[in-house]
Amino acid sequence: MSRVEIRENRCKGCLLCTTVCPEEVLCLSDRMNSSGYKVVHVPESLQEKCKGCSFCAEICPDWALTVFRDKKGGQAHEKK
Amino acid sequence: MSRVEIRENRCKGCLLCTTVCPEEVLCLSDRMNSSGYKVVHVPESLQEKCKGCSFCAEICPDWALTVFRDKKGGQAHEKK
Amino acid sequence: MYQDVIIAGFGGQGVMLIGNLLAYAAMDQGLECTFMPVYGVEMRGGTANCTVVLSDEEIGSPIVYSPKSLIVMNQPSVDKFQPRLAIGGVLVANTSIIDPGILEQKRLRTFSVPANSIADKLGTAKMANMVMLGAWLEATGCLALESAQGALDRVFSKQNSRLIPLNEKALKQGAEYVRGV
Amino acid sequence: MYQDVIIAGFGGQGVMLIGNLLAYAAMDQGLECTFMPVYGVEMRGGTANCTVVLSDEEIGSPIVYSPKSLIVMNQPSVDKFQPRLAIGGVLVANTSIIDPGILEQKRLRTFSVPANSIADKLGTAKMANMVMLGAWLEATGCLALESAQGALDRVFSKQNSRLIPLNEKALKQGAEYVRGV
Amino acid sequence: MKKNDTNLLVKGNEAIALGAVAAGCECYFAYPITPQSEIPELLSESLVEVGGTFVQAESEIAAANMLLGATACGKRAMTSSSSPGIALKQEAISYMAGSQLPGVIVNICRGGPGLGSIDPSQGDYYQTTRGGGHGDYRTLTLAPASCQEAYDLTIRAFDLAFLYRNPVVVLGDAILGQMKEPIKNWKERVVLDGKGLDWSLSGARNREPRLLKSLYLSDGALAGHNRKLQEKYQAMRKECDWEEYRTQDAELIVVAFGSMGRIAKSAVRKLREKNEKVGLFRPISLYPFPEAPLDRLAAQGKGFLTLENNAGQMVDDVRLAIRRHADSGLHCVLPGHLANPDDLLGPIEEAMPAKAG
Amino acid sequence: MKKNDTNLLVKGNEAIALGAVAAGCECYFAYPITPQSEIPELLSESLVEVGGTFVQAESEIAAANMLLGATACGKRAMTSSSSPGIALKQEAISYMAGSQLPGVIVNICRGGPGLGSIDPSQGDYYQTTRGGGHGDYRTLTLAPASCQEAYDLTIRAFDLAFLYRNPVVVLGDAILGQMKEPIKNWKERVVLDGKGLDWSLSGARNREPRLLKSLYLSDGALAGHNRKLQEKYQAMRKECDWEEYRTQDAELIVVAFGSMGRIAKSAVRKLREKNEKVGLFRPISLYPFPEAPLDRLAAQGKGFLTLENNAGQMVDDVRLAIRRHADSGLHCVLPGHLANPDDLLGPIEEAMPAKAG
Amino acid sequence: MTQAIQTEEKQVFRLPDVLADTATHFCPGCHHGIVHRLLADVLDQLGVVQDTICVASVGCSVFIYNYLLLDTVESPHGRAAAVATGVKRANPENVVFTYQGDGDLAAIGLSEIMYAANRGENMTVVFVNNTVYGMTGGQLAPTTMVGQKTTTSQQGRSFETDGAPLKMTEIIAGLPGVYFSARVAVNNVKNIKKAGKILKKGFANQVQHKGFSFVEFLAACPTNWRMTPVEANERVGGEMIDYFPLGIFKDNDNDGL
Amino acid sequence: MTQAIQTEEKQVFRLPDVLADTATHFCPGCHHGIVHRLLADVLDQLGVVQDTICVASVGCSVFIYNYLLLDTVESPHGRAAAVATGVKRANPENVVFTYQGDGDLAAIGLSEIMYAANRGENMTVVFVNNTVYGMTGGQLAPTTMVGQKTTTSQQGRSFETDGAPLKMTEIIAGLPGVYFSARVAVNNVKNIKKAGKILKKGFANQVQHKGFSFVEFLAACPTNWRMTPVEANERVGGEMIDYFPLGIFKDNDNDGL
Ligand SMILES: Cc1ncc(C[n+]2csc(CCOP(=O)(O)OP(=O)(O)O)c2C)c(N)n1
Ligand SMILES: Cc1ncc(C[n+]2csc(CCOP(=O)(O)OP(=O)(O)O)c2C)c(N)n1
Ligand code: SF4
Ligand code: SF4
Ligand code: SF4
Ligand code: SF4
Ligand code: SF4
Ligand code: SF4
Ligand SMILES: [Mg+2]
Ligand SMILES: [Mg+2]
Repeated sequence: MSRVEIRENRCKGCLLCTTVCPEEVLCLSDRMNSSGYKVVHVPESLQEKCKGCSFCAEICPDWALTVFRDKKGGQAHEKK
Repeated sequence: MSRVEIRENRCKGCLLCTTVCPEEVLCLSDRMNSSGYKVVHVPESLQEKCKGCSFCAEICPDWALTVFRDKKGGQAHEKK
Repeated sequence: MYQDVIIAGFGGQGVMLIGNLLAYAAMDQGLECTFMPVYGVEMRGGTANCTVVLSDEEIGSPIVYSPKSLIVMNQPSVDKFQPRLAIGGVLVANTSIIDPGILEQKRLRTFSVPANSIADKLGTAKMANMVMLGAWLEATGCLALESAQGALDRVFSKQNSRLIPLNEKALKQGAEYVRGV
Repeated sequence: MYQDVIIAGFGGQGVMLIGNLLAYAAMDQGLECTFMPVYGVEMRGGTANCTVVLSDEEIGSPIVYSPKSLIVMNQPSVDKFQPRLAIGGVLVANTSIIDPGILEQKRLRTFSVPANSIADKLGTAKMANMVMLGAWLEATGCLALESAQGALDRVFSKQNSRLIPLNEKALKQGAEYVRGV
Repeated sequence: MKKNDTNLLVKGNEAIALGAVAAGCECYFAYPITPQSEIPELLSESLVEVGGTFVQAESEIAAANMLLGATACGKRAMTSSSSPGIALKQEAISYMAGSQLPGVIVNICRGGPGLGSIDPSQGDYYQTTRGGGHGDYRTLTLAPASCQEAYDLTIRAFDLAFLYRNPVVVLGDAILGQMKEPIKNWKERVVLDGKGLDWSLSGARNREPRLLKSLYLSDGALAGHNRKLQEKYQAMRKECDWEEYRTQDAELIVVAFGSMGRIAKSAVRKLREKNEKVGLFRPISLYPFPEAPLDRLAAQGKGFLTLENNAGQMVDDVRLAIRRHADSGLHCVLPGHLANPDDLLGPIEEAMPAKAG
Repeated sequence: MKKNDTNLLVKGNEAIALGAVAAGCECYFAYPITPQSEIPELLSESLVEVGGTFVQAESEIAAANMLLGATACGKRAMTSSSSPGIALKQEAISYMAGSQLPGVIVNICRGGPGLGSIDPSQGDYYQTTRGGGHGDYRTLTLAPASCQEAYDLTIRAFDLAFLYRNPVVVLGDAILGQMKEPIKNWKERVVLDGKGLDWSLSGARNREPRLLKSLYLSDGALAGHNRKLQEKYQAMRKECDWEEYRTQDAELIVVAFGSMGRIAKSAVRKLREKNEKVGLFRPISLYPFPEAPLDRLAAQGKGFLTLENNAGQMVDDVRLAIRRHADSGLHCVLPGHLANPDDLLGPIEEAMPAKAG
Repeated sequence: MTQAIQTEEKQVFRLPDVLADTATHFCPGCHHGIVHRLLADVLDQLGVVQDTICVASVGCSVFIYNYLLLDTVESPHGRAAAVATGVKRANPENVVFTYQGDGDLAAIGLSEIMYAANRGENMTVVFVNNTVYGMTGGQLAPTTMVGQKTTTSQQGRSFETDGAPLKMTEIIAGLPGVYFSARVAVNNVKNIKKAGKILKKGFANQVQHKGFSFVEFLAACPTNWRMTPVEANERVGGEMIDYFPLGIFKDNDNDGL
Repeated sequence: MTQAIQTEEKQVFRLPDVLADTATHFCPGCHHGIVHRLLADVLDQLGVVQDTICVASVGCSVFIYNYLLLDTVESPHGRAAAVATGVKRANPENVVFTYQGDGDLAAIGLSEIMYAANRGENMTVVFVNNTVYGMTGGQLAPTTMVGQKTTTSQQGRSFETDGAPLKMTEIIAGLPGVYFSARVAVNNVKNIKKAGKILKKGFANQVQHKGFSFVEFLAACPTNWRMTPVEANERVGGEMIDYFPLGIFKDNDNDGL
């Protein structure tokens, strides 16, 4: 199982990550961060689906995402 | 018969005219003009040979030359 | 008559809009006025504030260090501007966002206005700024509410003119809230 | 000791060269000196002149309006500079080119030097400038002829050093011509 | 007149753009820079609407040289920028001065040196009044302190430029550029009669060719040209403009221009309430600098304090103007700190002759 | 030392180039312009011979910015030009001042404004001493009057630039640039020890990254930076340099700098021969301007006459310096007319206190 | 124990140390942030972080030194290529790059970039083309598309009066002194990966003393395009790439990557 | 009578009136003089002398107004194309041309010429490329040939440090806004006649409101090349044409003349 970690205080809610996630795991939350931006999150129901492909992190203009993968995680997309 | 008129006070003796004259009619004289330049001339012996083609005048950087042609002058090169 | 106010908040809170509106309202009443915007350094998400001066005489400085009144829409603005308010100055604070505990009550004439809640009830939180301005008009009494309402058409473009009635209402509710306090 | 000279002529007459040579000669004698070239506006064919000042004290102005002496190589230079010469000043004129009739003989110490003819006899008209400088050295007596001859290697490049003996001769003949007058 | 009957609430930048339109500006050349971008933004539309020309140039240098070209044709033309951009225009301004071309240049000054900041600043006073370019030339310089003045002085800038065939600078700062005030847009766009343009280029049809240049190579020619220019600068002295506020009985005269002038005015008011005998002298034309009226005040024995939003530049002109009778103190608000009246009270009080003496 | 034992007869321009080589100049960036072209022509060879870098830039602006880049690396670097070219460099000079970069800039001033002429001129005095660019910055300015001084002051310019981390201008004119005089090329090329460069860029290897900038956006930051710069300019005052000639018993002090200074010296000599009690004060550093010694002379009750080869610029500084005790007359030789001692005699005699008073 | 091994995590995406741990000043969805990260990554991969000097320019990227922890010098607007020439000639052993917007590089700085390129300065140029002057509020840029509305072209850019948007990568590629010139985009993952490789090449060339490398990034400026970040991102992939084709326009290695 | 008719002369070469009857300041054999005369001829032929505004530049041609009797404005060095933009936008009905050297146009003025061309300003540019800064005494120019010695490249231009000579006609031809771009020479009669035709076309385009026309003249500077006029003239026909090929590089009429 893989997962994406969102640094909420960095996220500006631009949603670019949502355009590249092959599993459509990310979406806008209702939460606002300290700078007043609505931030993205991974709804609990979708957390299983993350493949750890890092696409979201690659496109994030605010370096808000880091991605972790199970050492024996499935056939996820390779990073680079 | 054609002839070329040289305004000696304009000539700077660059000799460019001599490089284009098909009849090699022009050459450097011994005369110096008021600015201290040796000027070109047409030696008497060659005056007959001028065809009035105006090549010399076209290339003269100092606008020192004008060319005249007999109204019924021979098969001279046409100007332009 | 002389009045000045610093209006401060986050970038998107409509601080400049009510500053402009106030200046228009004053101008339409034949007053002299200046509107001086100061933007935060950052492009977005920074703080924004503006200073509006109203007077029946020619105005000197459009910049005021110790204003007679203050409209604050977020916490950092309280920290920055509250200490500068002159004694007895009017402080109108959006307590939907600001912790009322940090507001000085004794030195100042402080008005806590839950502007977001009031605006929410009108159906759109976006009008918290108008609620605040309405409250300020009532608190200072320096211009009639109607003058601000009447100037709304100068700050809204034609396409947005349908929003004017709601904004009128928000202004009014701000004023009423203060009157009720 | 103080001496100054304006050297003037057509562009190609080697006016700058003798100015330089004179400055070198002075420097080598341990004198202070300045060499100030002034080029005509036009690129070529214009007049050129330079001012050389020699002194055993620190030199103030390198520019002189009324010089103590003058070397003129062409007619326009006489017209321009002769009137400026101080009374009793030394005028050395190239009368191969200049009409001697226009030279002031009374007010000035005038030396008519047919420099081109003298140089021609040496085999090259190009050395008229050296003849003129030699004449001036003799006329003013402010520097020994040898000092100028000795400085020739500083103004000629290695490739042209074969020309030095002839130039020495030209300097000498200029001096001799003046002595003979 | 429809323009007359209502006030507009506009930024100083917009007032300048409106003033340019009213003055009959025909060509405007711009390169973006904060804090003056409203000028090109507004003129890109409104100048074109009235048949004028707007070109966004590739650089400030290009913009200044387009201005040079357009004024050579006798057109009312303008460029605007802010400090670093104005520095880049200096060579062209020197050429315009040398060629006697009537360009209008607006500088909405910002904090320097270098990239500095976009804060208000009066740091370009020297550059503007002494010619930051090369050679002996001067640009008439007008320094508005309000949006209405920004509008009015922009119109005046065009008139003066053509009257003297000389570049004119309108010098403001970020306060003036960004603040909004009511203005009366009182002037219909001027209709130009094409008179007095017998120096301008249009093709030499049935007349001698005309030449606009600053090169004077022949002996003494440049000196003669410079003499003519200097005489013109002398003639400009009559365009001196200034405001005096409660100077009559004042013991101390505060001298400040532009935004700083109006901030100082508030401080003077506050001090007058405390019965301090202080007045304000606000130069409106910075070049020519209003020396004579200052000298007159100095002769009356008053004290002087120059207030500037820079490290002290105009103070030179103040001291020179009053040097026969008095000297001036200096208080600087360095660029990067926003001046306000309260900060000025202390320095002014300290300078009051009673205390200072 | 082979260089010591003979004099060289060189143009002022060449002396500057030799001085730069002796000072250890590592990079030089040029764009051709009369009357300073001998500097790039000489350095294109001799700087490369000693392992330095020569780049002929595409423009003066590029040259100035290459200078900015090279000095950011802590290199001794220089650019040179003449008036219009220097006008174009003003923005970059303002950046160097703001970023505290020690560039050396040579201006062999020519007649202006505009294209003007290639005649000698002192018309860039204002531009140089007050910063023709934007914002409050100052460049140390040295004004040699002889070829030897051109050589020596060029060396000094590099030292001062690094001492204060500030741009330094060497200001000459066409007389200085084109005249030849004997000089002693006395200094072997300096060997730099790389010390005191803990601000310069070389890649952040095993240390914190370094940043060279002039942008200060956060509240009050630019004001703080400007305060620091102003303090530095105050500290520079101790670099004041000047020459006095027969001032002690003089009743009239003639003030003139650069070539005009030495032309004035000849005039003073001639007048001394006529027993006129006149002396010369020649500022060598134009910024900082030698105010204190002038003030001292003024306090002694002497009269003053400023002589300039422009329309009157330095006279402002003279008058400011002596304003507590005296005032200065002004005689200008306008650019385009070659100054000579004889032309100065009359004006000086007229200004003699006996006659003037 | 087995279980523990099964859940042991590996961080598969990490930010290089040269990238500062700080929030940016960029607007939401601004591509500058992506380009910054790619740059950090490339310098890290090549192991040249400690050798690098960054030549900053004036534009929305003016604070690059806050994000990339490198020795940095700030240039006057448009002059980065000249400043970098001075830096590189002074310190040939350093890796030197400029980071410039389209207003900076292609308008006021056109001459400087053309000349640095033509001289074949051994440096890398990172050119971020977002078709507007971002920092000053969205005026017409040299790369603004025909018809595009900006604050100074409110009727849209006109080919007749403003000319065609400049294709800098092609122009630069046309100069003999240039070693490498390419255009990339960061609007989707494929393009980002490609951009990373090309950028790396642009720096590797310099490390190998090969000469001048130029990499143009097509970038979104949602704020001044008055679009949402997602719309702006889509515009890059559509309209922009159509006019500004991606690819390598010059590569003296001639290996097409 | 018959005899009189036989000897009656016709002047077959005459100088147009717009050319001043004065000696020039040019050096012997300088091609500026030839280009000046061609220009005079073309303006005369097109009958636009009285409509024309000349935008002079700084270089050996700085005194063009002494020779071509036209309304003239002087530009700062390099800025002629910007000045001409101002002139043409102010007075669209005038025929406007710039006359610029290679230092002026291709070095300090590169940005201005590129932008005027790209905007497609309806003007004519006469560009005289003599591979040196003539007026200032023969320094390295943007067009100096590799190996050519100048006063600031005493070992000859180096491709490595100075880059390749710029081919302006080709660069200008590459910009979409340009209508016409061609290179000519005046080193012999054939080339002079061709140059005259092309220059005429460059002006006719403007009269017909077609847009930006650029004509580069290869020119000799005997003085700074340290050659005799005849040698310099030969260099143009040899070395120079080899590197800077003659021809029309862009012609939106597409009729190849
Ligand atoms: C000499 C000068 N002119 C103008 C400016 C104002 N200015 C700052 S950034 C900028 C342009 C920014 O556009 P771009 O280079 O495209 O960068 P972006 O912000 O779009 O990334 C301008 C014109 C300046 N700082 N200096
Ligand atoms: C700003 C500025 N920089 C430099 C100069 C000096 N300058 C005068 S003409 C010239 C270049 C001339 O070369 P080019 O344009 O090729 O014309 P040419 O003389 O060869 O015909 C230069 C650099 C100047 N006048 N102004
Ligand atoms: S790592 Fe891949 S699958 Fe997981 S959230 Fe990011 S883009 Fe989606
Ligand atoms: S891309 Fe980054 S900043 Fe944008 S929404 Fe996703 S996590 Fe937030
Ligand atoms: S081309 Fe003209 S200037 Fe040259 S030699 Fe012939 S006539 Fe004389
Ligand atoms: S007209 Fe022709 S033939 Fe006669 S001299 Fe001239 S070139 Fe020779
Ligand atoms: S204005 Fe545009 S380029 Fe600048 S930070 Fe915002 S989105 Fe990015
Ligand atoms: S220097 Fe060269 S370009 Fe200039 S006039 Fe002489 S030959 Fe012609
Ligand atoms: Mg951009
Ligand atoms: Mg040339």
